[in-house]
Amino acid sequence: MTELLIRNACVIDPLNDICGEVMDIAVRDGKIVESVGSGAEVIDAGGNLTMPGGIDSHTHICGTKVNFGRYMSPEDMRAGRTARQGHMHSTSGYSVPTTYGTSYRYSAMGYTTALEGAMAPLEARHTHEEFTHTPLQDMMANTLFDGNWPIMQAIHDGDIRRAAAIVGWTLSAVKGFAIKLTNPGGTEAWGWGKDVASIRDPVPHFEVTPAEIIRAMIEANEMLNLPHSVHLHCNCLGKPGNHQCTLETFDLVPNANNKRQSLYATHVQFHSYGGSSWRDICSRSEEICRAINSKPQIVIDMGQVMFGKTTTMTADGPMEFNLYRLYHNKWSNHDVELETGSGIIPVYYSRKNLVNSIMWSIGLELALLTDNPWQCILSTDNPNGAPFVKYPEIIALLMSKRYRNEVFETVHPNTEHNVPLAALDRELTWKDIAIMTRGAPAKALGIVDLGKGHLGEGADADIAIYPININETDPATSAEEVIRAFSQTDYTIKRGRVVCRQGTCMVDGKNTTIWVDPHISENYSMDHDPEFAKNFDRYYTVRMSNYPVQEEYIRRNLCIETEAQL
Amino acid sequence: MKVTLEVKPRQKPHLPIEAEGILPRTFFEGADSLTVFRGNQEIPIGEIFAVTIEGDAGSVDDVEITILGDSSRIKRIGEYMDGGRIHITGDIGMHCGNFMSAGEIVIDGNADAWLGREMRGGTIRCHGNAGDYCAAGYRGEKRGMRGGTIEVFSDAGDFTAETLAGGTVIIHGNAGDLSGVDMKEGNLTIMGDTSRVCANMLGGTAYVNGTVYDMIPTFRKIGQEKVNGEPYTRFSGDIANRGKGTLFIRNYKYLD
Amino acid sequence: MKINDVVCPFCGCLCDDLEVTVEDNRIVAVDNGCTLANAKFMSKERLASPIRRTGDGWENISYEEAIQYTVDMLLDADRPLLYGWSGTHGEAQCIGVHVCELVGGIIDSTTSVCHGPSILAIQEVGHPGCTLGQVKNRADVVIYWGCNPLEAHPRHMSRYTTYADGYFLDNAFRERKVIVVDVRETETARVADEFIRIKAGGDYAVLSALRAIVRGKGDVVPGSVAGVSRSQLERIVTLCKDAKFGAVFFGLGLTMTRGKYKNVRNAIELVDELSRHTKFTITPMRGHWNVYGSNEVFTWMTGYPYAIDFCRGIAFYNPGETSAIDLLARKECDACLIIGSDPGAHFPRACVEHLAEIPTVVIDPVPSMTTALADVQIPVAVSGIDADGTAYRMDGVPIRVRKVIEPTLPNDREVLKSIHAKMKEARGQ
Amino acid sequence: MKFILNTGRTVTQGWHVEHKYHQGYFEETSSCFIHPLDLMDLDLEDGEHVEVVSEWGSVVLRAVSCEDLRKGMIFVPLGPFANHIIPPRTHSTGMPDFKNITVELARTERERLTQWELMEKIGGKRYENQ
Repeated sequence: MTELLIRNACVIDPLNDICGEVMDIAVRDGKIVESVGSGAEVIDAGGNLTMPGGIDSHTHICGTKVNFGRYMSPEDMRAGRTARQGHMHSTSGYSVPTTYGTSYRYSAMGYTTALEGAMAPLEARHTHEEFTHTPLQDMMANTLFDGNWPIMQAIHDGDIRRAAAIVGWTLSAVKGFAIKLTNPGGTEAWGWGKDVASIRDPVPHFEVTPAEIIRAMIEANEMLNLPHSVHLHCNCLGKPGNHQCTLETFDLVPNANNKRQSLYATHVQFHSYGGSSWRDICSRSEEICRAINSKPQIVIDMGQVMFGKTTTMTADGPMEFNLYRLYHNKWSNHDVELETGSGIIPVYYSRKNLVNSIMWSIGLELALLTDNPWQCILSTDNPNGAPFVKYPEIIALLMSKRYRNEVFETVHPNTEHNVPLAALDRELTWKDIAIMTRGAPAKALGIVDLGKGHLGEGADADIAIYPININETDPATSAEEVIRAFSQTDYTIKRGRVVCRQGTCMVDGKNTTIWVDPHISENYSMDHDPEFAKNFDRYYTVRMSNYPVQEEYIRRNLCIETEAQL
Repeated sequence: MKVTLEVKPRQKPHLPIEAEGILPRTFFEGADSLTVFRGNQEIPIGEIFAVTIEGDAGSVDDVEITILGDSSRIKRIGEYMDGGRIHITGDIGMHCGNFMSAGEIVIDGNADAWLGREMRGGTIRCHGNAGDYCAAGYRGEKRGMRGGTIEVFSDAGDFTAETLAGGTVIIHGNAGDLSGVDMKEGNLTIMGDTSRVCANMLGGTAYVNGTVYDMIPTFRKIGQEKVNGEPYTRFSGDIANRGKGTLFIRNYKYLD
Repeated sequence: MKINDVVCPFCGCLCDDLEVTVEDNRIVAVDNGCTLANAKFMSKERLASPIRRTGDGWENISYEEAIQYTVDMLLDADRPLLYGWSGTHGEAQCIGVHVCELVGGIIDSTTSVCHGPSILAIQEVGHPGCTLGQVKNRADVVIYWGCNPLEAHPRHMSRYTTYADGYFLDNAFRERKVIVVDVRETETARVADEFIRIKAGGDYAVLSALRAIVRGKGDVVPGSVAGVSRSQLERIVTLCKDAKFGAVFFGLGLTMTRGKYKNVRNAIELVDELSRHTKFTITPMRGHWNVYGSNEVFTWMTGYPYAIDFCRGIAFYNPGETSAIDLLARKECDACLIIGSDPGAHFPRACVEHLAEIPTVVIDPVPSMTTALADVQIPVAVSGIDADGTAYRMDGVPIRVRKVIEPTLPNDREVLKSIHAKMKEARGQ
Repeated sequence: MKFILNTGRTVTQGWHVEHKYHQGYFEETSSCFIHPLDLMDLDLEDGEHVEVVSEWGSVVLRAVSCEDLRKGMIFVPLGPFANHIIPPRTHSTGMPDFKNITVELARTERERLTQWELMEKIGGKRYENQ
């Protein structure tokens, strides 16, 4: 039995409605408890800001395409190298660090849980291998279903239950966490070098539309009783005028679940553009947020862009090819048979560039215009909008109008004619930030019951203590203080152990992989479906028996078993 | 300030020494605790060199470092050099003058590969031969050398001035295969022969006074032109890469 | 006992449909595999015990002695090289990286003598690729450039291209055009629909010419490029542009000839150019079984795919300087641990000479040419036969290989784990 | 006579990756595939011995007639014989010139060394299989 007592913690724990109360937190064997004995190890938080460990509900840090981003970028790798020291392995990389680099930097910022944004089922083993080497965060994997042949066939045949059964089988097989749709239909079209132009544009050969795929997957998601909702990267990412597509997509979403949203729309910044070309592109954040404000069934994350160098990577193959034609930089693409695609290119977001400046504004606008912070999660779609190490700067921008203005002064001068940002006076509160980085992602992912995202009794003792006193600091006027504090915790505690102390990781660590296993009746089990098996072995290049991810890959894991209505 | 570094004999003479600390600024600011790496051992500079320092310096430009003895396995001399002078009396190892932005390096002997990699400014003169990747870039980086001058008085190896993005490179002897490959900006002059010059070039200008063997077939021939009174054939390309570079070549042969 | 869907441990195709018959913990038959697979599964030449070179011969030693020798060798060295890795599974490669990081050595895989140049090219221009199933199901044009699958990847054509029917091609053999580019008229060239024979060393020029023609600038191209007529090049471009899905596979004919990675870069940029017209992909024909896995593992662990120098604590990467051939030829390393490869057979003599001079330990199931150069060899179980673990196919698909028989020897990860543990102990950690 | 040497994999060489003691490995990797007309020019019969000399050394191989090759080009399967004469120069790319090397060929009466003799010549020691 190990016990820990954190004294004098100024706690913000939105899920338990605690906001700035100075209190003690007791921990026993990795869980938060009512009280501990006198022998407990004591940490004095000194009245500093203490929150549940941060949760990133959309980040690209593990798996085939992330690793390809590293593989193709030695120039990025040399930008952030550290030597082996104590418990810390050597690290390399800035926008796509090595797994250890990612894990240590997240931990230094107080993050203890992360969702990998996109995992191709066929290559799931790779993602899980990298999870093993991301030791200081608990991990989950969004599983890609945007171009899945048997699912599109089932949808085409009007058999949503079969589509749900295939999703369920796949999630169990690859130890995935949630349904991810990346440019649904578009990735299959990209198999022919094409894309879909709107949510009503049918996928070549399969003759289903993105709208049909989205709706079917939302329905399937609820049939399977999955903890998270469908996690959607809308069609038409990054295209001027795409806000129409986004709004139409939002209109498809029923209010299908009373515990959480029915659709999680990711990196919405990239989907909120007006105009008809790069010349007249403008922000449509107001319309997007109006829709969000009227639809509690939708939760978004920002996909904030920050200026500087980064690497874009997404399953959205055609979008990356468009970016390549724009920048003429190196371009990688990796289509995955029967399932999905992906693309990678390095980019530089420049404040001298009008389009980049507009993108920067839109992300902030989404957070400021969404009334309910539970509906808008802080993200950069790491590393697409910026590497996650920029989160502290984003927090400062959201909390301080003055700081925003200062930065706004430095961006392209025409930006103000194309975005509403300058007119927005809202300054987010400490609580808002706690919601956007802890409570909301936990709730949206459906992992509150697992003890994530809060500090109530029984919760996992994942705790971040930041070196800042919120009663003495006015964030509106102290952006630098805020950035410094959120860049490095005094203590990051994971499962009741101090894993990171002022930037230095103290333990080797071991992550937990969280995955779902929907229980499906025999009638709908793909293991006993001759048609499914026949087509599998005929069209995949891996035998069906070699496809499922074995137990060896998820050494410490937490399986969420659900009862499917199938 | 005159700094003399005389290379001492080593037990394993082939193991490289990495000595990026050896540059005028270090000695200007005081090099008492300067270390170098011998393989994975970090050791004081005195274990590798007999160090003599004479006089003072008012600025980094007053510092002249002279390296005596066999320095052919000593790497990264003058990395990030920003002023002053380094005189190498023998051969020098890889990566001499990486990222150099000002000052002068003179090499009496041969230089190993990556001489002046990603150089920004200043001058490097090599009186012997230069190895591969003279005046080139780093793996995966789009732009290589961006400024300054590198002059090699004998031959240079393969991939000379690869991804050149600025500055001037002059090779008085022959240059190896694929010199100027993926060049973007800047000037490359080869007084002798080379092969497949400026393949895939995007921009910049190159002169070859000798013969180009296996000339890349996707340059557009513009015509005959005189440069300093001498007849050259002028090309534009590389068309395969939408390039707008200019080549002036005395003689050339295709691999047909 | 018959075991189905067994994964082959030989080449980068990682065929996973083999049927292995086992009797009394011995493999007695292998079905569905190619001749290379059969040779691997049926091999009976394993070492039974660690061996150490004596003055005039060899003696058997215990695992403990062999491991201690390795630990001492690595800890004594100023610049040890840890080379090989392609013959082993990912889990062992991970420990290898930890070992290398701890001793401050250099870790490199057989990549540097096969597709290292392809990686250098990808680092310059990226890689438009796909999994092999995309090719099988869709490709109506397949180009094999500088590779000879019938010899090096015997089932590649039957599983993924020429003879593999796919979803959108009912009769691949008839509906799919196969183009082979080579300097030799190989067996593969003979089954192709179109063979382009180029002069040795002419790949780069031919690729540039093709790119110009794809761009509609064929007028600059001379009548003949490296032995190929412009009219043939134009015909090829038309074929490619008319394809619905084109797939290029390339091999050592590009990576080993002069220009090396610039050849590959040119091929990738040709595919980029064709992608503006239709769907095109390109895939390196990775040879040695899990060589691609070594690149994947090294990348997520260190940031770089091969040739990583940890001598100074931080990772430094510069193939040509930190790659095995260069280190050995220049005598820049002073000890060597070799695992899962045979540089004695596959490296130029000058490199092998240096291996013979410095302390060298080999971890490998069978005696090889490298054995002759080693001080100690530690036999291990074979990944995919009596050891399980992860391997990555040439297109990046990770597959778990299983044990088909019970091991009598420790496997690579077990041996490396004890080396690592002993080293940490010696370093007081 | 000058030739261009290419080295590469073959099925037979691949078959012997774990059978390096077999006679078959020796036979395959010490073969020099050559165009029949070149054989005539060299005054060689199929199966006779030929000395191949590069700037880096020389090795005796067995000539094998092969029409896949163009005249002026020889092919030697990947292995210790080819590598005996391959230059270790990589042009600072990490990859030696395993292909496209200029060599001289001449008929010889000398015997081939075995792969083990090649290793022992440079300080190695053959492991005697029990």
